[in-house]
Amino acid sequence: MVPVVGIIANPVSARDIRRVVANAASLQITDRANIVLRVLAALRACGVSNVLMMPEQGGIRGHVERGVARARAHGDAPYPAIHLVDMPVTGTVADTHRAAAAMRQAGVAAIVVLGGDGTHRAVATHCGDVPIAGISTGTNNAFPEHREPTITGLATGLAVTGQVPAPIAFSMNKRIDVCVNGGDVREIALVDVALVTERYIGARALYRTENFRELFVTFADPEVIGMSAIAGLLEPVARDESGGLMVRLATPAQRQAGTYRTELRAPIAPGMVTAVGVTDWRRMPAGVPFVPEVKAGSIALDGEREVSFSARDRVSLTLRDDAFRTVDVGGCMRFAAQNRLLAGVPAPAPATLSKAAL
Amino acid sequence: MARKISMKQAINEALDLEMTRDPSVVVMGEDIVGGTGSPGEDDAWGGVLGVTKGLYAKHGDRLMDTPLSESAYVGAAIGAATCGLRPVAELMFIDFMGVCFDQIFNQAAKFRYMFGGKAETPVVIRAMVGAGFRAAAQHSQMLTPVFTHIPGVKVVCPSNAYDAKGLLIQSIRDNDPVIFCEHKNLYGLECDVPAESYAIPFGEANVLRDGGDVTIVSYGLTVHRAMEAAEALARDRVEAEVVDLRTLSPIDWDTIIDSVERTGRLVVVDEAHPRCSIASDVAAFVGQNAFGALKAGVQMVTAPHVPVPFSPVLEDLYIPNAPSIAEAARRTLSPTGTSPRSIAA
Amino acid sequence: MTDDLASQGPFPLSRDDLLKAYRIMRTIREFEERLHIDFAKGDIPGFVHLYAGEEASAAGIMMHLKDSDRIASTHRGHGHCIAKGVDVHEMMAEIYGRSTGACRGKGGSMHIADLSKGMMGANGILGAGAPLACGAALAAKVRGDGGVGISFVGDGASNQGTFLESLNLAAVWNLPAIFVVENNGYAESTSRNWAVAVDSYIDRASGFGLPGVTVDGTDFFAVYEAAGEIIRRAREGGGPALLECNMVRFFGHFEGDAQTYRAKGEVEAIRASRDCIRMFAERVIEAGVVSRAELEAIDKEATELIEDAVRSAKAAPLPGPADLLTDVYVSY
Amino acid sequence: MQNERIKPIVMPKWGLSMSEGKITGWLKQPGSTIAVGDDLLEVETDKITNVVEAGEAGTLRRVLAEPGNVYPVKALIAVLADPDVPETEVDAFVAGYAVPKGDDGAEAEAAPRYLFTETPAGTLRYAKRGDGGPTVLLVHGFGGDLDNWLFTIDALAEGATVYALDLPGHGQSTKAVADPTLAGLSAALRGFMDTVGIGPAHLVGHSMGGAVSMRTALDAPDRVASLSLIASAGLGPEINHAYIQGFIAATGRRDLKPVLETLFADPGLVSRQMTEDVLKYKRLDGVDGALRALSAALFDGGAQAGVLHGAVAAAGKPTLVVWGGQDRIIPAAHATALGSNARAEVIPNAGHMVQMEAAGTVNALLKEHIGVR
Repeated sequence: MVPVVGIIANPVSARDIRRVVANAASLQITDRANIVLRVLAALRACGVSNVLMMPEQGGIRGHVERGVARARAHGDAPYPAIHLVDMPVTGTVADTHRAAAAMRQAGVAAIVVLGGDGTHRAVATHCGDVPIAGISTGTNNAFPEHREPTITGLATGLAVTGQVPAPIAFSMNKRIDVCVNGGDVREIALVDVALVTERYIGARALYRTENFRELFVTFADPEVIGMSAIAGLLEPVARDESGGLMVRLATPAQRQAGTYRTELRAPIAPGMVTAVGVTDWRRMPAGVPFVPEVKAGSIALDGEREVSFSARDRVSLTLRDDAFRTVDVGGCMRFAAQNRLLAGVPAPAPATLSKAAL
Repeated sequence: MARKISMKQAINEALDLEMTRDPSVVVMGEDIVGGTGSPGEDDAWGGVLGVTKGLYAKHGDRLMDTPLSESAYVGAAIGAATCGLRPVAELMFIDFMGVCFDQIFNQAAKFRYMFGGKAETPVVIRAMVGAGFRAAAQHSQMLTPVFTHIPGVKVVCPSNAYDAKGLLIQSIRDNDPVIFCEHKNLYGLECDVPAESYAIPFGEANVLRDGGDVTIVSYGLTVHRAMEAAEALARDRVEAEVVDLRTLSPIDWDTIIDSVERTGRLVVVDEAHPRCSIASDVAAFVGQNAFGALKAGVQMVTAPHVPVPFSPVLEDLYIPNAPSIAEAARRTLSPTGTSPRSIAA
Repeated sequence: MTDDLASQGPFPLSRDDLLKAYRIMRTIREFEERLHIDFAKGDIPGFVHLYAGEEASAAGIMMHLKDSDRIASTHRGHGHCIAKGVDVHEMMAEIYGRSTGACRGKGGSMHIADLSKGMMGANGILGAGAPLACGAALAAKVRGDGGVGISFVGDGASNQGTFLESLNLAAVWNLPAIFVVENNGYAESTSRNWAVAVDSYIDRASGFGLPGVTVDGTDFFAVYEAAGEIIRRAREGGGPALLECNMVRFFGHFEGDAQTYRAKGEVEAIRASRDCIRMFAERVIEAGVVSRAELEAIDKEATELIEDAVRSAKAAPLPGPADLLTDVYVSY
Repeated sequence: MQNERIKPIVMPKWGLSMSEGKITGWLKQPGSTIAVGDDLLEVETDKITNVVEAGEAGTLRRVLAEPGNVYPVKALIAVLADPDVPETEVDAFVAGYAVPKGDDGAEAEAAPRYLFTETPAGTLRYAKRGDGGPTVLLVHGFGGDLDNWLFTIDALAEGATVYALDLPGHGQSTKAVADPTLAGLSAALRGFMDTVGIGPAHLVGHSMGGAVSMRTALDAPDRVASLSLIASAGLGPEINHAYIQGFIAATGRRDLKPVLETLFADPGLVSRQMTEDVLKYKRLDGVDGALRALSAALFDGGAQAGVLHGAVAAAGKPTLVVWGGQDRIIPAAHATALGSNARAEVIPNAGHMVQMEAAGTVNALLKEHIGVR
């Protein structure tokens, strides 16, 4: 089987209000395109000859195509052939959903994702058991690890070509399913679910804590940024252990009255270390539905307000272990080193796929 | 108290006095402070020719260096003018109007009319004009006619330090946009200038010399050439009346017509190119309104219809000079009062 | 108006302000829909460029502003005017070229201004408002009055040198200037996807050292919240910023535009799925803060207001010959 | 000059800034017999055109300066001599004539033309000429300045210590007029006398300056040795209100020149430069306000507010009144307001600026009245 790697690069991540309120980073389109080129070079070095990319109109594709054409003009062929998912472009997150589903259907061996937690969440919603190789280009990125994309590309290439055995190459991840009024899962979160009392989505990014009441996290890492940092600073929970943590935050009245358990200064957004009052926290076991105490408000998933609900709505949250796969970049590269996978001449390139074959 | 100062000093003094009088006056332009953000001294230049030197020390942040970005800062000056400031923006060389002209002629000039009289734009745009600096085609033009064509802007071009001070003060106090043209070859010229503030009203030409035989109308540097020509003519018993227009929009038609009605002869001297110039404008106006008084064809002495050349030899030929003005005046006194066609069509 | 984004209610605005915002948006919509009809009848001279579909941007931003804050608008300026408080009767009379118009019939649709309301003018020159807004911001900064200057540009005008130079000047001078890119996807008929080389206004802002934020310009609350933070930052001396509102244009570039460059069904689709006023209404009703009846009453009042504005504009006197020559220079 | 029977006529120096003059025309032909006070010729300076009167008698033997030409001050322009002086001697005189220089030039260099002093009424500009003899203080009128005494100051300085000042709001003095009444101006005048150290003085006032002088004589009689009132205000209610209003309102040359022409019997005396100088003054910040304040305080409604002749007549100061018979600002009929308490002289062919238009006559009257020898 000829492995094809999917690439979803979101041009609109890292554009939210946190650039104004918190001096968050803004990764430019050309930088994103250069990341794609670096990933492509790494994939090709590992023997991947075809990639399937999400089309977009944010400018990434044009830069990538110019980079490929320039290399070809030099007589080099350091990049795999690029194919585009045949789909309309809306310029919204719907594109990511559609592309992830299409890639899964096309049978890609892995999906390299450039974006923040939100983009990864969108891909994870649809990727099924296709592993994700995450590259952080967002703002509040708790989920994708910060790493030079070339390494992520190498690890992905080695994994999808079978040079690293799957049990070593891939790892399992948790998620929280959000259900409203029973029925199917409405939304998922990869890192955290925050319940706030305001009833509007607004500028989406969550950066104020006055209306923030409850927090549910899949993992609690004191080294990451965002709302999950509150949990991480209370009681760390690893990515690879079962279950997560739930935290209840003090209302302004409780804070004024002093009736809360502890106060934390947490890095809730880049550059924002904010004091929050915590009334209590406890472990959130996998598979057990939790009903939040907030009766009407909005749900922020991985730091972005997505769903508004009223007192008539019944919201439940359930943490799932082993929910989706990611490329274990560290594991792959350690295996590659131990087994000299990158020694000698590169592996011959398998035949190029035509678009029709996809 | 009057004392002799140069036109450059007079302009500096006008800015200083008005900034002192009125806190809404701000001054901006490229290098008008000089050295902002650079490692050397503050107020390093005070303008590319030092016209604003020393003002930063007195008025601080109300003098603003700008990026080399005329559209943005000229536009900002215009916008600020509609919001209650009285900005003076220095365009350095008037030749640079090309990169910010929209802000001048489509914005500043139009606001009052386009908004039904409800907007005021008290902005002054100072710019050096004129040839003789060996600065070639893009730093030497006399583009006054381009601005006089535009209703809504006022155009000023002083010929001496006294006028420069009084006209600049009037420009700053005026509630319309003013293009204030400073001939760079007049910067060093001194005359008696009162130390106090004074404003010279717009639309009031200055008669520098009385004479009954021929009227010579000019503005800016060529006023001095016209005076030289008048002295030469006087040696031949020809008395020329020399009119310095001082402001080109508004223009003092009455003084021109009064004079021509007495002399019957007119020479218009303009450092701009001949076509659609101040010279042709004055000639046409007199032709339409004082034809009966004319005893000879109106003579125009202008720069030729070519870009300003670089080589000093050529540039000296380019600028209207006293002999050619005197010659033009003599042509009006010749029996036919005509001359060979001197303008390339 | 409220700057208190931290209020603990279900919305960052009071009930009254929600109704006010709705009234602004509804008035703009009625104004534009009516012009669309009357222009087709031949009642209106010249060009008109309609703002329908984009109301959430004007309302979401202007709800944060005082009369002393200045905005420099675009050729598509009716919505900005109404949201900034310009009298609707004067606007309509101006569009009809009457002497009672906001500009006494000398400006027309593309030049409506009311400096007393902080409206520095719609502008027929694309990108020209950006330096002017810098000037307004400079005036506020010199006076130290906490005011802001806001420049609206479309996605097309964001390619103008004036706009890019203004970003730089605002950053260099640290002006309380805000640049709002109203990205409706079309520069006249040309797609922004083709015409804008770096396909992100945020990247352009970053290139000049300004923070930029992209919001869904059809979501009033998204615009309101982001604009609130940006304006507060500017008022506090935090300097300029850029706000990109991604939005939709219900009508053509100008009236009479057959819009053959748009996809089939595109307008119907966005009217069905991205109508900012309907989305606003649904959200506030669903939250139980205001009732549908209250909003319907506002709808009715807006319709009546525009009807009255049209009626009085048509009845208003035309300018006289003497008006041709006035208002060129200040009279002494 | 060794030959006392040959008398040079030279280009006069009128005022402090004159360095040359242009001959506009001779009024006497060569060979004419000339008496003292005869009009000889007209000279135009950049300030004014005026007639040169004969200071000595004789026959006009040579006319050396041509009309239309410009000559420096003190240049020989004509020669008077008795009829019996031989032609050769006259020729020799002309050939040997050297323009005197040195002392006068050096004096001009050493003494500044104008001085400034800080007084309670602000900074005032003044000039001082001459030394010894009686002390004379020249006070100009509304809108005027010390250069109104162009033809007076040097003539009097030949035998007196002469001061001329710019009143507050005028010339190059402070433009703010704290108290625009006659009493206020008089106080400013006395403040000036105090600061500069001027004891009792012969006050010579023109127009409004005459009224200020009268007010001073009433308020501080010990500071005033005598009064010389030239076309003076304060001697009756009438005044040409149109002139006052026109002077205030004029902003340009074309408005102002006709207004200034009403000051003279001969309107041709108002030169381009005189008009320009007044305009330069009027453009200064504060002048308009000062003139309006003075006009409101002194000439409101077109009538003089301060009519002082009764009090002045009673005060008994030696007083000279001089008027131009063609004064169009204040009627010459006011000349006799003081009756027998003053000597009144009306000079027929002169206007309001009589001290300029008939300088020789007025200077002679002043010298006689003050006692300048």
